[in-house]
Amino acid sequence: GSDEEEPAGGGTPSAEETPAKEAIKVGLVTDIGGLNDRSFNQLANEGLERAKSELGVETRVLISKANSDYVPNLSTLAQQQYDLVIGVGFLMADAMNTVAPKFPNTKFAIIDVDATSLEAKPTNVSGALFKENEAGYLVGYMAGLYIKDEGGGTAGSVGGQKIPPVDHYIAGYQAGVQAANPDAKVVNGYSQKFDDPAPCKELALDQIAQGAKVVFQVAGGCGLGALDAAKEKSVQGIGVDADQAYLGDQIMTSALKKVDVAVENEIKAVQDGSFKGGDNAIFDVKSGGVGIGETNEVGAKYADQVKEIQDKIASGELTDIPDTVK
Amino acid sequence: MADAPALELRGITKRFGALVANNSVDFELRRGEIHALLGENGAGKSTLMNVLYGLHQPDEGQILLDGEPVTIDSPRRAIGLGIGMVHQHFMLVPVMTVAENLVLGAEPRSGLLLDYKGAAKRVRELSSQFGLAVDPDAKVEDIGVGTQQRVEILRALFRGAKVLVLDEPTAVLTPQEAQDLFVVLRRLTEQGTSVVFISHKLNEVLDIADRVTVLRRGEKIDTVSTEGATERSLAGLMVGREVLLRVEKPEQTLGDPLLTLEHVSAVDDRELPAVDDVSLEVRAGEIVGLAGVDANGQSELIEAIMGLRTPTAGKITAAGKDVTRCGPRDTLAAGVSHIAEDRHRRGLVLEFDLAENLCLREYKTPAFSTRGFLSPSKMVARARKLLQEFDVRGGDPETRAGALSGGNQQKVVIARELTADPKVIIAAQPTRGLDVGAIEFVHRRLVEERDAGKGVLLVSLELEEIRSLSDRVLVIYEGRIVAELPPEASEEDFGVYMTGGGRDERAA
Amino acid sequence: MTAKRVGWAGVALGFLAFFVAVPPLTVRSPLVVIVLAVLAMAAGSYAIAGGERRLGWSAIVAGLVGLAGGYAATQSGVANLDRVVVWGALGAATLRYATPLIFGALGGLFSERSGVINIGLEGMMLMGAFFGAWGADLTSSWILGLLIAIAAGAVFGALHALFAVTFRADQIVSGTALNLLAVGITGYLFVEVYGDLGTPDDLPQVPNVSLPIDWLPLLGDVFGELNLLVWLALGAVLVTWVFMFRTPMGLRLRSAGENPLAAETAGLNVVRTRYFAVMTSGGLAAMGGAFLSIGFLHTFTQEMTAGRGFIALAALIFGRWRPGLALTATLLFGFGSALAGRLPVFSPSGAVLFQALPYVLTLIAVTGLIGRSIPPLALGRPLPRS
Amino acid sequence: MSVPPEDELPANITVAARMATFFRGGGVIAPIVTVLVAFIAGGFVVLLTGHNPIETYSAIFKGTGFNWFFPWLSEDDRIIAALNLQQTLIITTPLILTGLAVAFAFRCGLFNIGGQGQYIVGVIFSVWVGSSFDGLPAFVHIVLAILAGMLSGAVWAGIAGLLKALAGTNEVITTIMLNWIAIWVGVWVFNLGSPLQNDNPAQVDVPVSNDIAASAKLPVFWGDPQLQGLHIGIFIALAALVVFWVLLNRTTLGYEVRAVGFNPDAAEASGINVRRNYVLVMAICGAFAGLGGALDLLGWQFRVATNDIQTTKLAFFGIAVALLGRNTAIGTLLSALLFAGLITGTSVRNLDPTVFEPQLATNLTYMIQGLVVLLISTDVLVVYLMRLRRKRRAQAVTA
Ligand SMILES: Nc1ncnc2c1ncn2[C@@H]1O[C@H](COP(=O)(O)OP(=O)(O)OP(=O)(O)O)[C@@H](O)[C@H]1O
Ligand SMILES: Nc1ncnc2c1ncn2[C@@H]1O[C@H](COP(=O)(O)OP(=O)(O)OP(=O)(O)O)[C@@H](O)[C@H]1O
Ligand SMILES: [Mg+2]
Ligand SMILES: [Mg+2]
Repeated sequence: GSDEEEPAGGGTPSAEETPAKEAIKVGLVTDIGGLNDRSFNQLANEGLERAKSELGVETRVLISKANSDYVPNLSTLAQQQYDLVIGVGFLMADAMNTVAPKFPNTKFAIIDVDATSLEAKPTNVSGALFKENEAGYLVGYMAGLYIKDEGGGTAGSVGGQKIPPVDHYIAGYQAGVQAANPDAKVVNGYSQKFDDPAPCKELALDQIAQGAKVVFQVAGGCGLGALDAAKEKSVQGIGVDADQAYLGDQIMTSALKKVDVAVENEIKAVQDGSFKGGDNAIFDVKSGGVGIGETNEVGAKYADQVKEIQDKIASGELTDIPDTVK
Repeated sequence: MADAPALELRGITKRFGALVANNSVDFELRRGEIHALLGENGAGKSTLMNVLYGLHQPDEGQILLDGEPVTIDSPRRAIGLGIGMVHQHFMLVPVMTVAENLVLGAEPRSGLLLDYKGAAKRVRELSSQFGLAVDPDAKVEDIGVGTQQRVEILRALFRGAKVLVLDEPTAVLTPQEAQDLFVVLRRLTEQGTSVVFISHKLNEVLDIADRVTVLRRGEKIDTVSTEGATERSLAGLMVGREVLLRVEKPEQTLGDPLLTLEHVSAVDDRELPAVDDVSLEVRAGEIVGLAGVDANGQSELIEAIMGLRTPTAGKITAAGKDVTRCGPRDTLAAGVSHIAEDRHRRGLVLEFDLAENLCLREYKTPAFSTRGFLSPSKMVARARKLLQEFDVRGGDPETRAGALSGGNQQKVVIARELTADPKVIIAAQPTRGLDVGAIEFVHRRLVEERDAGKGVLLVSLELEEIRSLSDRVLVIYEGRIVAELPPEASEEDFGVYMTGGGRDERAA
Repeated sequence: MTAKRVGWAGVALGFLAFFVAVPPLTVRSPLVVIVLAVLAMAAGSYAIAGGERRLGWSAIVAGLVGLAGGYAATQSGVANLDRVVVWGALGAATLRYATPLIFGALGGLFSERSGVINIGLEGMMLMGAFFGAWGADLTSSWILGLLIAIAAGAVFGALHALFAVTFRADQIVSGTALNLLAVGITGYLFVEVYGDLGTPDDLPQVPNVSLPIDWLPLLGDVFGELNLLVWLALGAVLVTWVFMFRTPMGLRLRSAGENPLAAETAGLNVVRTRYFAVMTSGGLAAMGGAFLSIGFLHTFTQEMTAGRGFIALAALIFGRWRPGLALTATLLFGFGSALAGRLPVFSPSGAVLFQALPYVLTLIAVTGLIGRSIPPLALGRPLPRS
Repeated sequence: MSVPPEDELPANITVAARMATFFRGGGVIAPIVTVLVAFIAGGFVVLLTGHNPIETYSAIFKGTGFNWFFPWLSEDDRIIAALNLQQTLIITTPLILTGLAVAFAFRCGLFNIGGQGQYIVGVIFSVWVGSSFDGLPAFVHIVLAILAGMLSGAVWAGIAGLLKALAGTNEVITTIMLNWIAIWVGVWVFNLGSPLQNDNPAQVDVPVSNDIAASAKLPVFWGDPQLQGLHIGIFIALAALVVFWVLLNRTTLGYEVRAVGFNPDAAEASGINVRRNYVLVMAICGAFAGLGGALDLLGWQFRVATNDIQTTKLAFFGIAVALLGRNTAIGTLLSALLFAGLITGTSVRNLDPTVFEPQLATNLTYMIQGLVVLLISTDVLVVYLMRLRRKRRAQAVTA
């Protein structure tokens, strides 16, 4: 399908329906989590799908099976004259650094990477950074309040691997718990895996046995095990990235990272010509790029208090939320 | 119908690819008869019987049992029809007990479980009924081949065999054991069982069989009565020419000792004593026979000499070199050759071609390799020469060893071991399972080596072979040398020592 | 005093050296540990001198391991020790880790005892995991889900048998193929059926069995609340042993694996026996997979068996193709995994390294205690043609 | 167990019989026929899932880049084909080497499941050497880094050989365990704060190794060096095939290896040191796999992240590659090409989503690979069917 040109004459029905928007081609390259990671790859794809139906862009998704797929995937899309190529995941930085300078006429966006930190300083790459620690802080605050009402206890978190996006969440979460309830203890563990739910469940069971009343999962597919442990032991679970309320009543809330919004924003920017390379878009509580998801009955009790904190963060009143785990 | 033969095979043809193993063979077995099937290696005896037992499907022909035509498409069917077979290569499960092997396929049950007690009891009953002594609880891998064979026969009888096929049953038995077997067979025939008896040993055939059918290259040559037949006449029928049944041996000229064992002891794989304080000497120009019933430490003794098993005590000297603690490589290098008792296990790499097999000892020498690189052309050239010299038939240097018949495989082993120009030759069962022509060849070569001043240690279960080849004979029993006898000593004398009878006498 | 007894005593002393230093005993003096470990090694040396070489070396290694572990324990904080060494929780976690492996190893045992190498255990497990979840979801019944999982495993087993037995294919290759196929089939169906959201949260679950034994000191924690499938796995070990070594069918199955030609000449149908064995193998392995999806984790994710089939195979070989020993091997492995999950308390930076613990333990144990394990004689060999 | 079972010739020489001789003798036609059958079976699966098999297959074939050899290709298509072919050949390289690691062991009667671990260890050490010693002359640096990969792989596999030789430990268990140990050690050494984590200040939070130095990168002779062009590693892999063949068939070592593989008892009795062979053979296997890791790293990956180590499956395909290639040199080459082609051809990048949905394509790949391997496991399948026919005929005659 390399010989596809722009629709001739603009007379096609879809072009008529969205006359204002330019029918650009957008490609998305996932990281090795794949499209069904129930996490940011999936969210990115949702953003893309939305752009396809709402903005009338032509899309293509390339799934990476290994880190070594990044370079060919990115460059294939660039070679096929996609207007915007989006990479998902902080491990794609090296590949982006290699590919983007080779295709100066293509626009690139990369999720979770600081575009200014790329060695080659490409001017056609826009980074999308998320303040996961703010989202973590919000859910942590809710957890802390809940634990206080329960008469004290522990707040647990289960990470996949010790990498920045994971630690941002956990650091914020722990700070949030302690802000709401200085007496609460925090425990944290890493499963070292993102795919196998069993070790996450074991970790969570362990934390619950040590008195954890809330378990926050930051481990993608593995983390489902942690939430299942919460369900089994009737404690509260907190989802991550996407809104995981659908997993059941035990989900007190979710820490959201709106990768879909980021993707959509980048597409819009390219369409209306406001795309700016060599710079980052920051997604935080203030911009609505991160936040807190649906709450269950238990969580609803604290929704107002959490909202207050959310507003404080948005207004800049509350800063200094840590983003590294001790 | 009453006088129909127990079994009749009509026009059986069995092809293996292009090879016709049985060509329209007729065979008739009367009720209560012992009928011998005779033929050279590869004549098609086993094939014919495997057809009868349902292991092979005939391409043409018909099988009649008691005059009724039957189709036998599996051993199951054969067993159901009252046919039992004791195979040339035993069909037992080594890790299981005698009782388990015996009842396999028709197990006594108690509820859902296997009735082990009942099985053992049944074995004992059968065992005493037919006078075939076995221990139901012994593991098959722990018992000697003679006992294994008894298990096989008992199994066939247990399954109610009316027709019993024995494929080379005596190849692994001592003369005494063979005689015991014959007693059993005679008793069985009296009870109405009919027996097919395959053997290469003409004297046995004359002894036990009522009639003999001779096969040659897949064709039936004749069926004759044993009355009036002689070894010579049968051999002639088999081979189609006159054969020499005795070995001609010139006077010996003795030289220095070439192989000396001093108080050697060794244990077997289960760490039980197998060789017990053995001392012996083989001198240049003599063949020393080691006679004994199977599993009396012969294998372990050979392994100890060859460096395949470390002796627990004693000293072994070969060709003037102390090889007690040497591995096989150094032992071979000292000038020892080894014709292994089981050519498939130790003698040959069946998947290697003949050229490769022929230089198993010498592939590292400059004749076949330089600086670690082989020279296939040299290997092939030498192989071609050896195959001719040793009259190996049915293959060229590029033929897989596994594709040769057993006799020719043995010739390959002998060719390799003798051309290494050894000083000492350990010949273990060098003619096991070979036909008369091949035996003749092997015997001649061994005597030639002796005459050329080599020392030969001949280990064999065939007393006849030991007596006709050896210059003096040692008898081994339970790991000890219990007697030294001249080859002319009577068969009875040997028998006494081989079965442990002489020990007390000697001690006294 | 035979060398053998001393050797075993040495092994025990080695373990004791570690055991005294952790809760509940929590001896704080390194000297005790050192004395015990040295005794273990001395006993080992004695055993070696007495001819029990393997056992002696095992005792020495046990002494060294005990010394290292025990000494480390005396040097670490009591609070940390109390968090890591909770025997009840460790025991329960060990059983949970071991359960899929037990099913897998028993499955392998059936197949391999009949002479068919089953390297496709991983695939059969994965099939069980998916079809268990899907079946339970469709029928809204965990019982039917479990049965469907078993059926899926058996079908996969039949496929293996078709190629390995009937077509006389190389059994390792066909097993490898099954593993690939299983990843493809389950992944494909998973995406088709469950798409983005994954299995529903109301997936029927195999229930836990609650025993009123809370008051029992250690056993209460370990056995008080276990999934039904854990019990089934333990029961399956016993049933497998009885079947294999006490029933006519087991005798026949083993004879097919030791000497198929002998079995055939004894009037058995080796082909049918092997089909039965390999299909049973698939069914059992699938139960292991179903434990993961509807017993323990209540969800299915792609490739969720994550190499457990291979570990099960290793446990089978480790266990010398015997049910009881294989169980021991899976428990050892499960214990290593359970412990590995807790050790990061001591050293967060070594957290990843601890993950290697179960594999290292297995390697040491299999080399030291087991050594040569002799497979069924005809393993991997098709029935000779007639 | 690697030796294909014997089969006999029909008495009357028919066309089928001639084919059977071919199968037994050269063994070239059987795999080809079987691959075809496998693809047809895979086609049914594609059809079953509601897609057009012909379109799917032609898309996959295009994706392999093998159409680059077609003279009638347009210039544009040729550029794309070239890129695809480069990717296919890049993947062929480690597949050949990990395949050889399995094949060589098989020829000595050992089953080496440990290619994965040996590959990973090779990666670790070559990335370490490749990223240290900056400033060495390129040739020296490359040779050093490659040797580091080979040696470390050899040592790693040698452990399994040594345990087998000394304690008789089954190599299947030890290699499986060593795989996992290699994985976790590998994840650990590049993890945050661990010894070999990169020292790039911009990447302090990233669990990835240092980039290898420019002087250690293998020259790229086709395509863009930065965009994963084809590096000279493929020639090293081809050379390894030759080495494998020569080693096995033309050296005394190979002679010993084959003797031990076919019949260890006979080998021992004729003076071959069986235990030494086990160690040596495993070490050589490890060197092959380690070389695979080194070439991947120095040729195109240049760095390794912890999740690479956890997810890499390439080395695992080595088992299938070797067995499919019947543990011979030429067979390994052909099956490595086949697998590499399948991997790139079915990668989402090459499979148009209108032909096949990306989420499903990955899984379809596994299915097709599984079917190919399954059907190839029995290249006597054709012979089997033939025998069936003959048997029926024979029955018809006797009836
Ligand atoms: N399974 C087989 N496949 C191919 N050819 C076979 C097979 N079995 C036997 N043959 C061929 O049939 C011929 C007859 O073999 P058979 O085993 O019947 O000989 P035999 O008379 O029993 O010889 P021996 O006295 O050595 O036992 C052999 O020469 C061999 O070439
Ligand atoms: N699987 C097979 N394929 C082809 N030929 C075979 C096969 N098995 C046996 N043969 C043939 O059978 C013959 C030898 O078979 P067998 O093993 O019965 O030896 P044998 O005839 O008993 O020899 P001996 O009695 O001398 O030991 C050889 O000629 C060989 O070509
Ligand atoms: Mg025969
Ligand atoms: Mg024979």
